[in-house]
Amino acid sequence: MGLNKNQIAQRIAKELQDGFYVNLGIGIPTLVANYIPHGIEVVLQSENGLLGMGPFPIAGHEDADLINAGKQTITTLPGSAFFDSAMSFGMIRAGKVHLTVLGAMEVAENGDIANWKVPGKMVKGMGGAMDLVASAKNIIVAMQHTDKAGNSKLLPACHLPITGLHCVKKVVTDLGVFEITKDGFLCTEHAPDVTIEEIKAKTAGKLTIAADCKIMEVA
Amino acid sequence: MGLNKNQIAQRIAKELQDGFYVNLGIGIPTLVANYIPHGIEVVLQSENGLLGMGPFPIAGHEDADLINAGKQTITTLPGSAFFDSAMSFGMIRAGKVHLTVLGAMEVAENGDIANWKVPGKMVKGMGGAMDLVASAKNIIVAMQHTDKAGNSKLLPACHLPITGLHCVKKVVTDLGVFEITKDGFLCTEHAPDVTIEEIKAKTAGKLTIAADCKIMEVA
Amino acid sequence: MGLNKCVKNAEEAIHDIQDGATIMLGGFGLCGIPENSITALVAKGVKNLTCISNNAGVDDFGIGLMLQTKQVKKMISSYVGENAEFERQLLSGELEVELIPQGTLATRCLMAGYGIPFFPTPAGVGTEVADGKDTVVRNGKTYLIEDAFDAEFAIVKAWKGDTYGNLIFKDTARNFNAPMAMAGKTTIAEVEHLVNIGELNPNEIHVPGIYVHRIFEGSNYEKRIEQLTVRN
Amino acid sequence: MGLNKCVKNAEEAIHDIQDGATIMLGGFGLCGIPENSITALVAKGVKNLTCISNNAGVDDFGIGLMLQTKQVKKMISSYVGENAEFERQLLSGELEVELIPQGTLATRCLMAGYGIPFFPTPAGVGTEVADGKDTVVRNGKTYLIEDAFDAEFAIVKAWKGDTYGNLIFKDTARNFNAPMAMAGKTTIAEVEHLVNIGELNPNEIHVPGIYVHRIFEGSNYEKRIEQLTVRN
Repeated sequence: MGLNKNQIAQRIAKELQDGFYVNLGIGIPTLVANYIPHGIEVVLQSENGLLGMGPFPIAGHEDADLINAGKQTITTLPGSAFFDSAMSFGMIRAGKVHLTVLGAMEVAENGDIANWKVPGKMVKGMGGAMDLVASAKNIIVAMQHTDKAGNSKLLPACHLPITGLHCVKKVVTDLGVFEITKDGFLCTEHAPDVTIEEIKAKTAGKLTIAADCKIMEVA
Repeated sequence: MGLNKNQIAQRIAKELQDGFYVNLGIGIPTLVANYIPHGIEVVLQSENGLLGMGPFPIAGHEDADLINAGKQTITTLPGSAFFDSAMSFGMIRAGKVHLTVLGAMEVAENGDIANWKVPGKMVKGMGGAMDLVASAKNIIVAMQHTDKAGNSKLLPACHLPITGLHCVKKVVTDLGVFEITKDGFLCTEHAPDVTIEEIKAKTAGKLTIAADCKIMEVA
Repeated sequence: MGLNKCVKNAEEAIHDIQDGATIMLGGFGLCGIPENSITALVAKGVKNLTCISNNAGVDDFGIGLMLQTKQVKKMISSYVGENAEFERQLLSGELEVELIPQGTLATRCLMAGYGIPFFPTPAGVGTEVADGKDTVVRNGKTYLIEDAFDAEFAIVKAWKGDTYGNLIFKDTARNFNAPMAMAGKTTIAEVEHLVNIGELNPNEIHVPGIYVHRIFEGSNYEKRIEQLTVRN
Repeated sequence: MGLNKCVKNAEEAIHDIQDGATIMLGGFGLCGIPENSITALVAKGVKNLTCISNNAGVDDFGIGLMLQTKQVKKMISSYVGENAEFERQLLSGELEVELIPQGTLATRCLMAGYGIPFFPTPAGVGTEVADGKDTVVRNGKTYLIEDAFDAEFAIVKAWKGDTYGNLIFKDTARNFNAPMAMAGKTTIAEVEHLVNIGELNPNEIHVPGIYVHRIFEGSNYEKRIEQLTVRN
């Protein structure tokens, strides 16, 4: 069966460390904020100009001047700071953000990522994705293991237009956790009810199963 | 006799135009602030991070956190804004300052300026002078026409280490007003009691006397 | 007096924007967009504009209004979704679009305001964004060389401003408004609250008035919310 | 907790600064200098420091104190007057000095904080500052290529700060403190008023805490005035 989106987010949340500044992309990455482990503090960076993104506002308290990078109304938290878009990408480029989580259409076994453009479809733009992937020290991709047609999204090389080169450190999919190593994808965890055989069948890129590959712990 | 320092400053103040943002260097340039013509408004930029430099404080009201580029205690004015040193030189580099007035040891007939270093003497540094002369659109030099030994400071070429190339637009000295043209110094005004002969004798660089060269009006 | 940057309204502020002009427009999505100035640009009917703006509005608000009236020749943006008319014009070839990374967009504005004509950024290396651009390697990392923008006009929206043009933004509406305000050869600021000099704390100013050429107090701000999301 | 950047005092803040370190020190003249940290550096007796600071203090205050104790190997500054011991060490060859234009100094800090490894500036073209540097011509104007700083430590002084390291500066004491705070691999901030999170207005923060690694409330600020000038 594999994990649902919330479970993927829950697994990625375990990568958070106390004191991390974190940028969460749109989609599954946003859900990671719901699973921040107890006992640690992290600050969410929204690249439109906020450190310390809080939860959605209570109905009636929304403010058009206070949105996140997905254009959703949000709130601040104690310790928040606002800044402009140039400083926002300045801190991203300078490597001050510890962890970036984003979605992808394809990830290559060398860490290349494609997530902004599908030939033949209306191109909406890369937004901040190219800046994030080119600058972040630690990038985790959250995505489904295969596309709707069942094709693997973990590939020997990206087919779609590239967003960034050699940047992804880890991929968490509905099937498992995959580190990018110099030998390609290293499966370190697999989802409950998902067999290694299924992972092998659905991974087009070079795949190694870790000797201590374990079952993902998700609720 | 020539002009005194206050008269040089007074003459330069006539170059101010309504709405100008102005950077005044240390020495005679600072005195220009005392002669802003009635009926015009200018904003003084202090490159340590202030637009809208006001007068010195009343005794007892000085604030160690509020100084000018000469490290003197100052005040703000209504409409002042503080910023950091990077933005300060950003606005200078971007040409937002309309007029820069600074002192010099030597000015060459092509507009080169030397004002930061004398070989054999302790070098204190260029401070913001190289940024200002390299960026400002309109640079006026305020200085004595000759050095203490009587040598001309308006030269065919600078002998001292250069601060900036081809940047000075006008020089106001105790003897007169000199525009930098492609034909060298053009004397457009001379001080009362100063003869054209004296100016010629004390100007080592190529000098032309304007056909309509007139007597400087100073109090 | 020369330091009073006040103009009566948006119409006067944009009076000299001509057909074919390049205009920066502040805002992120619909957050912090210069609503009054956009309305005035639509009313003026100026054509063939090149608009530098992170987004292109929605069909019936923001830059979308200028797309409806076909005033835009080219958009330079990082993300242009949420706009059917935009898509139609793009597919039909009526509209030219240059997509650039969001951080590159913001930094090209900032650098214009800082008088730095180009800068290296790793964003876009190895992608089609790199096509035709110079690259340079520093400490083993590759960078693209990107140019500062050179725009005749920047139109921004601030929360408060004084008659000298000093600006304070509110919350995430600062976004591109601050760097664009610094980047325009002529910068027009519309503000929710125009105050006299002396009423803003000089420590709290985000963009000093030296960067701002015209300012007016806007009216009837709709401040539309693109994605209303509330807590369960 | 991980986001609480508080340390007890200057001694703890600088505990891991070792002989030979490169340190940025904020301030302009004696305005906004990190007094407590300088005192702690003198007490620790760390040697062979490279100090990046716009000025070098006066004989008996600021970085001058570290010159008296001969802790500084090299100064990178724009202006170093007003200091007899500095002059003596320079002339005797004990002290190395690199003079760079003030705007270049500030921008080399900013660019470090923005992850931009180099930038072009017209400052210093045609002067000895240009020696050995690459130049580039854009639109007929020549620029020097200058590198962003790469400093292990930045030590700055702010007016207010919270436990997350968000900083607010006062008046012209912002100067180099803001860009240096952004530039340090480890940034130490001493503040006059340390407050809890939630006490600073997020719109008024000059340097967000993401750039700051250690913060403490200083004590006994002398805030010496270098040129006391008053109205007649």
